Amino acid sequence: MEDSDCIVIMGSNMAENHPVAFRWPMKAKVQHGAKIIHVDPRFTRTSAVADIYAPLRAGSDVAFLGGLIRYVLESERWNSDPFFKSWVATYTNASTLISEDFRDTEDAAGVFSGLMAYKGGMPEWPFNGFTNEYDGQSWQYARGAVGDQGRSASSAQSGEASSTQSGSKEPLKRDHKGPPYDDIVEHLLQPAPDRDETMQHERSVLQIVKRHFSRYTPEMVERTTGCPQATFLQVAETLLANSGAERTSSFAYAVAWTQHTNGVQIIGACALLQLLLGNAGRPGAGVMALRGHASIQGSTDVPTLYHSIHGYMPHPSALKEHDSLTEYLTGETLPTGWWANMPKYVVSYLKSMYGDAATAENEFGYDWHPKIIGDHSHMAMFAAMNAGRVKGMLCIGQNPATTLNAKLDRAAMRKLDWLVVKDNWVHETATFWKNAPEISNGEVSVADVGTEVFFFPATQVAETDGTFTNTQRMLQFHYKAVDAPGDCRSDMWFSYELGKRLKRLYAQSDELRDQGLKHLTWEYEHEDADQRARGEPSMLKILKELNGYYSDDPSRHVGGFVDLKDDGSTTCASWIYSGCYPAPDKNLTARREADAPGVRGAQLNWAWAWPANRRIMYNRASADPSGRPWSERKKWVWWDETQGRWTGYDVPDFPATKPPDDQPKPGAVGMDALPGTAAFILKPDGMGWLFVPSGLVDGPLPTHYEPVESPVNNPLYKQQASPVIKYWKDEANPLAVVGDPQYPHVITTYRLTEHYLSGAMSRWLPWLNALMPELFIELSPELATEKGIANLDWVRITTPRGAIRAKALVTRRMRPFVIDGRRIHQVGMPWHWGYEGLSTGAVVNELTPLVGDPNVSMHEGKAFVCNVERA
Amino acid sequence: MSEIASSTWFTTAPHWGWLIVFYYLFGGLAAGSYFIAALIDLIGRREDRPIARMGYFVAIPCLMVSGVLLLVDLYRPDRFWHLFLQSNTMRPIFQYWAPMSIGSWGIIVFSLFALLSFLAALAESRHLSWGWAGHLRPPSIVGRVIAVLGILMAMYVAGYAGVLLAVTNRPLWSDTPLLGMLLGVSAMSISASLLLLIARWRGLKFPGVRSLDRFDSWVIGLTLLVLVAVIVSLGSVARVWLSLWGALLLVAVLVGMIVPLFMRWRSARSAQTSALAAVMVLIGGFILRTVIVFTQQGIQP
Amino acid sequence: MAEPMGFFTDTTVCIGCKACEVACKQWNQLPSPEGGANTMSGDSYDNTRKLDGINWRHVKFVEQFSEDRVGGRWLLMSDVCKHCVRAGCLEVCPTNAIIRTEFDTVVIQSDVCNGCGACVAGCPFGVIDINPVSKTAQKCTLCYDRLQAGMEPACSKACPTDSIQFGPVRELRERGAKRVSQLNDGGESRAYLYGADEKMLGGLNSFFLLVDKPEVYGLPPDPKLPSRNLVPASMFSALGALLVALIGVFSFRERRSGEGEDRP
Amino acid sequence: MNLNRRDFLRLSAGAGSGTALGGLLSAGVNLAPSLAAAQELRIKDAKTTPSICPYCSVGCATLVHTSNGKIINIEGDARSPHNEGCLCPKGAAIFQLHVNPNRPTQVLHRDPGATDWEVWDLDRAMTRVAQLVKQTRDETFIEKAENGKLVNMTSAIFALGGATLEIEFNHIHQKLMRGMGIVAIENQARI
Repeated sequence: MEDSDCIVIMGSNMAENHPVAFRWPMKAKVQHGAKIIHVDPRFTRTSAVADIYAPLRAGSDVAFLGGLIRYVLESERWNSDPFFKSWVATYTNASTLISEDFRDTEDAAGVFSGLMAYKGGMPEWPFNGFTNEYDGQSWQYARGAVGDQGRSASSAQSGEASSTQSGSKEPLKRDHKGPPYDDIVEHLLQPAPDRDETMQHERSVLQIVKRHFSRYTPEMVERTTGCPQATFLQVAETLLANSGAERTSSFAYAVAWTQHTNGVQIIGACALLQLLLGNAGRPGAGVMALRGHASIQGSTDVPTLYHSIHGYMPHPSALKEHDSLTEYLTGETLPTGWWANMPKYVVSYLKSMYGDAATAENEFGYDWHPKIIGDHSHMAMFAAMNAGRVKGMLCIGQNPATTLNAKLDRAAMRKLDWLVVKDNWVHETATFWKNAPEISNGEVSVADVGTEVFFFPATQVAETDGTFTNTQRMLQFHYKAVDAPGDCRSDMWFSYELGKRLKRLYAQSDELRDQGLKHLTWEYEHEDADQRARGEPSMLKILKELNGYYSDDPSRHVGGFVDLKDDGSTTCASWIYSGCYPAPDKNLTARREADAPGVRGAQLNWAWAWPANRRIMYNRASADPSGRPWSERKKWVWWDETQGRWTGYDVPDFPATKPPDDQPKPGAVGMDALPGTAAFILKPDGMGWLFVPSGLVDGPLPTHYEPVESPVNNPLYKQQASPVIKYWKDEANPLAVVGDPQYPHVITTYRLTEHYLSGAMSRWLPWLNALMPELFIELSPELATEKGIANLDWVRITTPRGAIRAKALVTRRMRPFVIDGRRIHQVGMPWHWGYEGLSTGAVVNELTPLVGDPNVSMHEGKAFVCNVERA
Repeated sequence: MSEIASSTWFTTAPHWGWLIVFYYLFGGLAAGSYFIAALIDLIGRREDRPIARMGYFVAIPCLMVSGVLLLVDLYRPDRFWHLFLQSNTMRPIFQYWAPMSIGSWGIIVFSLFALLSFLAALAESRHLSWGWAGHLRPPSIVGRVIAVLGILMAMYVAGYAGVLLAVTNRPLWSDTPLLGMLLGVSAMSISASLLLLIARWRGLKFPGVRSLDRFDSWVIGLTLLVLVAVIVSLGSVARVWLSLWGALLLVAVLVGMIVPLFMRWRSARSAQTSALAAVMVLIGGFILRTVIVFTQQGIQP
Repeated sequence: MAEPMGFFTDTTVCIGCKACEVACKQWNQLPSPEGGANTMSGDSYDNTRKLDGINWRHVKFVEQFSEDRVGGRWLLMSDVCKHCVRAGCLEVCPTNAIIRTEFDTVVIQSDVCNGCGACVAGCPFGVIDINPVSKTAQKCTLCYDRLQAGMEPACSKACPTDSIQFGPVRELRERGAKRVSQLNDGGESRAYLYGADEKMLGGLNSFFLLVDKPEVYGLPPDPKLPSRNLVPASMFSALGALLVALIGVFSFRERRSGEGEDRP
Repeated sequence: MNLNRRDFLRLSAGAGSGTALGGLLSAGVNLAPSLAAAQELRIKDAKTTPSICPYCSVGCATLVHTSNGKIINIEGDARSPHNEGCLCPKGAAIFQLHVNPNRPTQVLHRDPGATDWEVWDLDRAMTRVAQLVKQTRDETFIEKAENGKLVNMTSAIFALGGATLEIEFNHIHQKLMRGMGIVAIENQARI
């Protein structure tokens, strides 16, 4: 970001929530005059230092981004500067043709072709939350024969939507069961999609995109978002002026984009815009996701998430043709692009699970691996728990008593037989049976809560070794400085200890269902005798399993994912982490060598980033199609003719010796099937997708839908909200109807610099708590006057889910919006409080509904409706 | 804050409160009583010597009380000696530019003279059998020297207190150089009133009692003049008294100055009136000190 | 004496994160009010309220928005001891607890201070107050201990956006002037340095870049030394004493004997 | 703004000489002598351990200073290209995550229906948790779905958490859960 010329922060309050990351935009601003643009419902500390602040109503992001896309596509500069044409034609799918059957929202009153009632799912699991779904068949590329283009690299699909099955190929009839799997990959090859290099064909992606966004005019942006046209145009002009061969712009977003029922589409709109502007794979470009937790990237890479196994590979699912490893690989492998290597990664993963018991004969233990049977995400699980279908919960470093319709969550937890909480603080979840509001006010009696509850005290960061993966995919090792007090143990200790005990309990079992656990490799004894005596596992042994090693000689670590094989000779849990620990004495994640000051570089000797220590992904795009840097100023990775290889400041994210003019070989698979210009190597066509033919369940192009709860009708389309959202119907989860006069105001929730999440890591710390000691609601003086509320008055906030109290902070930083001719008030509340800690306050998430994005089951906490009155 | 009268608005109020109000009261009484006593000793009538003696007797307990108040007002009373000795080198400290430093020394030196005069007074009233002690008062040469120096120190102690307030950056205090003058002059007036009250209470009929009355009236007049000068010198800062403190100041002026002057003017020779007026002057003096100390406290950035 | 060291606080890049406040408390092991169970001030995001004995850094939040919100600003500023070249606190300290160090900074030695409060009232900026734990007057030391060890002060090290910069004052002033002209060239004509020259108390070793009048930030437009009043106030006190003495002589001198008979 | 009271002073008698002495005072710059008082650096003999901030995802590097097995200071690591020694207020407060009287250090257990916690021994608690996990797993395990598909899973145990925790935890935890057939594994990434 330090290299950016313009940084658009949208869907994020970067200065408040990532102050240290914000160092770099500020450096860019002070040192080379980069423009910072903040687009946000509230005037925040980020807005305070931005060059342009554009206000918008919470939940109208796609309308704003759609407006920017239209502005760019219609602008003279974009249509005349050769950079954009060259970039878009070479690196994006702009010239690819889409199926004749595709119907856009323009033609179908706000929905795409293929909408139908939900019919997926299994009777065992009625908690998928879907009402409708799309059959994405008509969104595919047009090619000789219609077929599946496969998934995107970071596929969010978990299989509940039945449409994801469409287009999968007939399983290959194979004469052998095990490896090699090359035959499967070759079998999956399809004819190349149809293209029109002039990008003028009416079914070409560029023309479809142009038509799709034609209604997102500046007037419409103002009507929908409430952002004044002049401000919007200022943003658009600044962004365009700072994109091109010489200049790059970047976007930063956070949960204010993801916590929407169309969160994935908001991000998609941004990606589309950045691809149009050539802001990808280049220094100072891109879309930066600012994630909230120390290792949230790590917990996605190493998925403590139900829908995927290591390295973004889909979890085997009973909803797909995954009955055998062969079928799984047939369904999930992409024949072209990097993902053609998937069989190697899956087999190495299974070897990491079951060790020597995983053989070619038993498909590496594939049958032992569980399959998901539906949506087992956070909200679905709480819906199931509330229905009495979940008996036990292991809650480690999380505080669900304060999240997402918290009252429903706590009611669900009262139905558990047992709950294990492992945390650093006795937080709201640990005492949900004791101190929750419904217990304090007598609604529920403590004696009636039949849950057996455990609290295990945890270590703090300096009391254990371990690795965090930051938001830039960087693995950083940290060391233990002191022993933890009392019975505090690391979280690794807990899992390791529990595993050891369970393996003992099942040691005598011969049942098929227990074979996976019996064969699970589970040897992480610490090297140090003291730590071994405490029962702490060895972090290095765990890291080694993530990195990978040779199955026949575990002391030999693999050097990276290129070493992985599909025959079981390599064991590697996480292909993307492969290379982080390439030799027993080389833990690259522990490196702390910075580049010399003043030297341009990518800090390659500081820790280790996946994949293969690359700092900018898809960085082939930082060079033009012929391999030369787009400009001296934005030089990063380029083709060195004399050496015959890619070189530069970073590790090239491309086959090192594949020349820029390389052409795909007929019938080839993997990277050989792509040309030397295919910068987006994880995509099967090697291109950045403006139009997303597969991988998304709610449409191939971003479309403005209103949040599920909104005070206004969708100004853009007849369709009010996304037709395929997830909603868990429950009497404790009611929704307000559009324009409900009982709940006239938009409410958004957010975090403060001074606190962390539910406050579990901040409300016990005097230094932090004193800085923001009480829960408050921010509201404009206009609304305060209307309601007779003075600063610091107690205010009662109600939504269909509940009512809470908070102190008023009346400020002109909040403003009323005029939406579609109506004045709409908006209020905001930080959600850091609960009933434990040095300062207590209402649980703001008692207000939020359980509704979710259909792709990723992400909830909508950033825009819903409420009423406020003086308490 | 719409408009700021002075840069002093941006400073922090020290913790000086009631202890300091009482210190100003007792310190003022000590200094004033000594001043009057020594003056009578030096230039007054011989028959007024008992009044002077009374002054010396009043000065010492008042001085002791004020010393204790100052000590207790320190957050670290155990380190009061740091005012006189550099704690890490044990060298004496005398910072002529720091009122707190010179004030502390001033009180010590004044205490010495007050003590000597006190001993002399004791000796004269035969409470003390040290014969030499009687020579510590005029008309002996030593006594005259002590009285002259003691008067200077008393004037110093009465005046420095206000200088201490001026040599800060607080609103009001440091916005006029006249508070030292005001407090000093007022100290003489309340002391005269206290001595008057005691004299009236004990039914003394020396000519000096009338002189005290007259002295007090003149000094009250002077105090009023100085107060007007204070308000004028404050300029726009004076608006701090557009408040309850201002009302209280008015009470102090009425009760402690205007009404007593008026009463003395109307019935100059009535002992009761004189005593009542003296009580009112003391009350007024106390209120004045309260107003001066507390007005600035509510003003914070 | 080493070269004078100080802070340059560029308020235009401050994001109001308060890292400086916490980093300062961490290094100096300062407590929080009420053990952290503070109350909301209702004044924007400022709950620290002021600099005092346990808050040696204080981030101020000034909301400037008109009714129509056009051109609204939220001014953020991390306030701290100014380490004045001519320091009011140092002048009035009676115990020599306050010293000027080899870095030209002003430090209160907690083991010498007896909590008299003179410096609290004497500071032109309201920086100092009594720390209820040590019961002595305390304020920013510009991390004197770290400076002697060649380390940067805790707050400027922590500051994520380099709003707080530490260094030799001479160099910081150059940097500050450059930043002002950069801002002026960029259209921010209101930018100026507060306290960077000798005119203000001989120069503030900790100076600021502001974009509005000082009083908007809670800074005195015209800070002065407490000693400015020493001579005049002393003179007037002496004058008062002289006048009272004259009245005394006039009232008590011997020749007036006989006039003083009380009526019965 | 600036007051006219100065004019008043100029008119007054003592002001002339006062200015002279005042000028002397102010020209004297500082009346107290400069001193260098040797300071004790409290981390002088401390051991330094590199660490990482556990709050947000920026991954700021920190240095932990310990002395006699106690943490005495935690500050940013200036070598890090992410934070160059900077920290946000939360990062600057990591010390209080560790050294904090509010911190629990014992295992707590609550029986169904009980009104309060009971302190339990670590081993006893782990034994009980392992038993409960096994019992619930055995009671709710689905080997084959109704449609005959082999699924080998249970959805009656929910494993929640991980985004603020080390990847080593995420790995062995999800491995153990998947090894047992527990598929409902989630963390904060989705909320």
